[in-house]
Parts: sequence; structure tokens; C-alpha cells
Amino acid sequence: MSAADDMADLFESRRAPDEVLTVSFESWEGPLDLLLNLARSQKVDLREISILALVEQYLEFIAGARAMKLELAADYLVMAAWLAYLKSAMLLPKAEQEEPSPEELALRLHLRLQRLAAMRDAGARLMARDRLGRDVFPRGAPEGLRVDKVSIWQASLYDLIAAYGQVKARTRPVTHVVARRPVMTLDEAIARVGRLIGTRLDWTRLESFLPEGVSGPLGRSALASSFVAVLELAKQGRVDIRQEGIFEPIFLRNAAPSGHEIAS
Amino acid sequence: MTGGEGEPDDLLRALEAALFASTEPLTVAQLRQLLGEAPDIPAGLRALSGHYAGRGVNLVERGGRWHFQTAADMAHLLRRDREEPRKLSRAGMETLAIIAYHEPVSRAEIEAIRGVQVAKGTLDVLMEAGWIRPAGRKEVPGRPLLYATTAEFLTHFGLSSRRDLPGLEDLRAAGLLDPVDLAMEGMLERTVTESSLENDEGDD
Amino acid sequence: MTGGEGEPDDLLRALEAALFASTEPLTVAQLRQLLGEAPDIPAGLRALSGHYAGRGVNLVERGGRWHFQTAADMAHLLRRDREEPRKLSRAGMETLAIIAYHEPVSRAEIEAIRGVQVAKGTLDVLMEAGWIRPAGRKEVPGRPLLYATTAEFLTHFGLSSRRDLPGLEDLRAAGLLDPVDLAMEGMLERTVTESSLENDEGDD
Repeated sequence: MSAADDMADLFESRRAPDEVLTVSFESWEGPLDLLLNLARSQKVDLREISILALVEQYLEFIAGARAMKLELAADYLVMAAWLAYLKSAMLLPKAEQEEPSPEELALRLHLRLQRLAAMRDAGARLMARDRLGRDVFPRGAPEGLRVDKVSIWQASLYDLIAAYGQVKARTRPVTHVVARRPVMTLDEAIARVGRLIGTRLDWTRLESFLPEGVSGPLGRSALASSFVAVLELAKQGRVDIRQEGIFEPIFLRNAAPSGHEIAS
Repeated sequence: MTGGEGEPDDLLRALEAALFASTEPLTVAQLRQLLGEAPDIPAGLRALSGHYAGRGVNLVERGGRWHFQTAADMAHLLRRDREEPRKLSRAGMETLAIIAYHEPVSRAEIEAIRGVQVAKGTLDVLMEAGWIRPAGRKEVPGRPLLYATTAEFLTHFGLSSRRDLPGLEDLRAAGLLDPVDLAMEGMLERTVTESSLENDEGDD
Repeated sequence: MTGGEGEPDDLLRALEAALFASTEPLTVAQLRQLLGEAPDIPAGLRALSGHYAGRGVNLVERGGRWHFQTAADMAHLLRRDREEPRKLSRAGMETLAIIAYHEPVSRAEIEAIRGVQVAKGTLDVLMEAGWIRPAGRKEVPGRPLLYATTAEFLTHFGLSSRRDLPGLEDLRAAGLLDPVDLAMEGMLERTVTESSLENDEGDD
């Protein structure tokens, strides 16, 4: 027995098309909606509806709707196919039933209908309540509460004077700041390198002429001053300078005559 | 509420004035902000709502917000035009009910119950009416948006809280708020055989 | 006004509801239209207005039209200033400080001292806070507006007079004249050289 035969059978069955069937197809919000209405037309508690009868009614409706040349929505046909399958499964002897069992499928449909029905009833009960603006009314012309926001500005005296301090600091000439830095003056450097070069007989790195343990800004100042001092001493012919390449270490040594070197 | 009428105290008078004047329902916190550190606002509200209980105007609480409204039995006098303020479609009505009874709930869950897609406009209309709001996302793949009802929903439908939703307890007890899959598991455990599903084969 | 409280009759309840829900004051004729051929509306209105006489809301008649209004002595509740503490911006702080130290001072002068433009909003905020005021005009071309601090300014900052403001020497002693940028630089330098020294040691 094919589904098509089935539907034809049902359409010709004794079941008179009641008003449900005469309503246009668009009145249903999907197959489940239609099924629920058919189930309700059984006029029994939803818990006791006959799924089989329901399936028949649905298939009947679809067949009828098709006969009326209404365009069927795919959803409805899918549901029809599924229900036809369900019906045939339910009619089969138990032994030949497949998984999931038709009882299970029917139960699932049943549960879905119950849930939809419950929500439909709940919605109706909600709508029937005493609704504000329809059954009960708020005050027609309330004066209204006005809440004015007032900013309370907060600032402390410290914030105030600190801000002033910053304005002044930002706009003040910055020369004095440099004077505070620890430096080695050029004169100091010439004196120091000049004194030490006498004791270095071989090429010695410039850095080794710096005072012991200087670092940071003072270290850099000492290095720079010492370098300039070395240039000055070289100009005076007191030191020789050597550098292998750019950025390579700078070496210097006493420019004294070699004899002196041997003698010492 | 002991009926010591005649002279309401200053707290009651202030509450009365503020609630009458406000265009919106007011929470206890908002009232406290208006009235300052008044002794006991909740007690005052209870007393006041007791005083108005039998009158033409009632003081009611909806989702923690208080407002005055006309008594329900006066509706016939006041309903000048019979038109509903917001005539909801059936889809709108069902969707609202599903959200209210299941919240927070995703669109897919609404569709599972209704067996049909939720048209884009439906949620918009409910949102525009101020009855539903997005309520975070569900921590499942795709992180779908969840919907829940608002305080205005409770106000409009005259519900003190969601627990007042008509039939909520019955529906819950009957398992009708559980998803079908969950209900199936329970049912199958109890075995289907005794159910009424197959006993109608002889009907035709 | 006999105070027959407890159970208001249906007329009173209907009057109460109608007047409450109406968007405008109602005449006796309008009320009769709403309520139908009710026995004695004027008497009902008098009774109702008696009931509400001592409450937070009163029923009053103005030129033959009746309406509810909040009691006059409750008016202060209906408008309320909510105070929001806000912190003055850095620009605001600096501008205020310059005005305090140099008043009376024009906007151009403030800008010259700050070395940055002063937005109009900044002066507005200070004016709103009640800390500065316009103090005449400077007799130079363009006659720019001058600003000075107010008594409230002194009160807020706990000063008995402007002479209480610490002088430049005090600020210097307190380290408040150290430019922030330079102090930062010093700190950075120290950390950089420290780390480079460590590297050198590793090289050897």
C-alpha cells in the first residue's frame, strides 16, 4: 500500500470535510499547528487522542487541499510523508517494526502537540488577564518625577597645587637640568689621560683610562670627555691613536720615543 | 493596614505622592532615593496597598516595581475604545508565552515547540512592545542568543512575578515545560505499552 | 467627610478610577457621561475629596473640573537633584590653578601660561562647579573677559584666603616643580645602564 493510495483512500472516506477542512491553507502556522487543531477536533483530552485517527485526518486534509489546487508548502508534504510512514509502521505487525518503534514516533508527536497546546493555552490565558492599558489603567496625567543630575566636581587642594606645579615645570626653561648631571669635564679628562698614558707602554683601550667604577650618565660623560682629551693629546703629539675600523675599539699609547720604552 | 485611617503618616503620604506622580513604576530603591533614608519603605508600601485594596484605584507590585492602577472591575467604565493596545498575532502570542514559561530560551527552542520558524518580525514586535529582551547567550556551539521577559511584561500582564504566570506550577509538574527529548526518556523508562496510543486501532 | 472609611461605595470607586485614569480634569457632566445616571456625583466628589484631604494626593476642583494632584507639601519629592561626584579633568585642574594663582586673568593669559589652548568647556565646568566667576574685562584691545576665583573656591579647598596658596618656593621644596617627563627620563636611564652593565660583565 503506497502513501498515495492511502491518501486517496482517506480522501474518499466517509469522514465529511468539517469546517476545519474548508479553511484556507494559509490559516495554519505550519503542520504542527494544523495537527494540533485536528487533534482538538477529536474533542477529547489531548492525552487521549488517537494518533492514528489524527494521521488519517491530516493526510485527508492534505489530499483535500491538493484537490482544491492550493499550493502546498513543502513543510506540509514532509509532514505528510512522515505521517504516512508512521501510519504504515503502526499498521504493521509488531515483529516487522523497525527502530525507532512507531510507538516511540507517535509518542514524540504526541508530546510535541501537548507542549504546543500548553503554550497556546498559556498565551491565551496571558492575553485574557487584566492588562494595563486595556482593563486597568495607570494614572492618566501623572505629574512625573524629575530627577535633575547635578555634577559635584571634586578636586583636592593637592590636585590644585600639583597642577600648578606641573604647568610651571612644563613651561620653565630646562637648562638648569643639564647642570645637575654628573659630568667629567674636558680639563679633568686631559689631566687624567695625560697622567695615565705615561704608564701604558703598549696599545691600551680608551675605556681603561676611565675612572674606576663610573657608570650611567657619569660614565658616558667620562668616556666622551676622555675621547676628546685623547684627540687633544694626539694633537699635542703626546699619544698615538689606533682604530681597526668604524665602531671598533679605540687604542692609544704613549707617543714617547722607543728608546725610552726600552730603557724602562 | 490595621485600618488606622484618618491621618496617614508622612511616609505613607510621601509614598502616595511619589507613586501617583511617577510616570513609571518605581522600585523600593528608587523610592528610597526620592524619599531619602525613610524608615521602612517596604512596610509603608504594604500598608498603602492595604489601604487601597478595596478602592477604585489599587497599589500593586509587579516584578519588584510598584504602581497605582485602576481596579480591574472598573474596566467597563474606562475602556472607551474596545481596541486592544497591542493586538498580537497568534504567532506573537505563542512566542511570548513560550519565552515567558521557558525563559531564558533560544530562538531554536521556540521553533522546536512551535514546529515552525519564528518569523523575524515576531521577536521584533515583542521586543518593541518592551515585553522581551535579549538575555545573554547559551553556552552551546553557535552561542545562540537567549530571550527572557522584562519588568514591563509583568507590569502589563498584571503579574507580581514570573511565579504568577497562569498555570506555571501545573505545567511544570506535568513536565510540559521540559523538552520533548527529556520527556521521551522519562516516558520510555516507564514503558509505552499502557499508553492510549494504540488502543484506538479498532475505532474505525 | 464623615469618614465612613473601610468600604467606599461603587460611586466613589468609579469616580476614583475615572478621575485617576483621565488625562485631563473632568467636569461633573463628563463624569456623568462616563458613569451613567449615577445617583449624586457632586456629593460623591465631595466625599472623595474629603477622604483624600489629608493624604499625599488630593482631589481638587478648579473651575468646575476635578482632578487628582499630589499634595502641595510633597512637591519637593517630585523634583530631586541627584548628585553625581565627578573628578575634574587635568585641563580643568590646571586652568583652575592658573586662575587661582594669577587672578584676575583672561583666557589668552591662561593659555600663555599653560602653553596649551583652553577649551571653552573647561571654563564652563569651573563656572558650573562654582569655583570661578567672570571678574570684569581687561582694558586692552578686544576687552577680554577676566576670570577670578570665588568664595566657594576657598571653601572647597579649605583656604581662608588666596594667600594660603603655597608659593613657588614651597612648590619647589615639595618637588612639585620637577617636570614629570624629566623625572621619568632619569628613572629610565638608570635601569637601562644597569642592565647594560650586566651584559658587559657577561661578555668578559
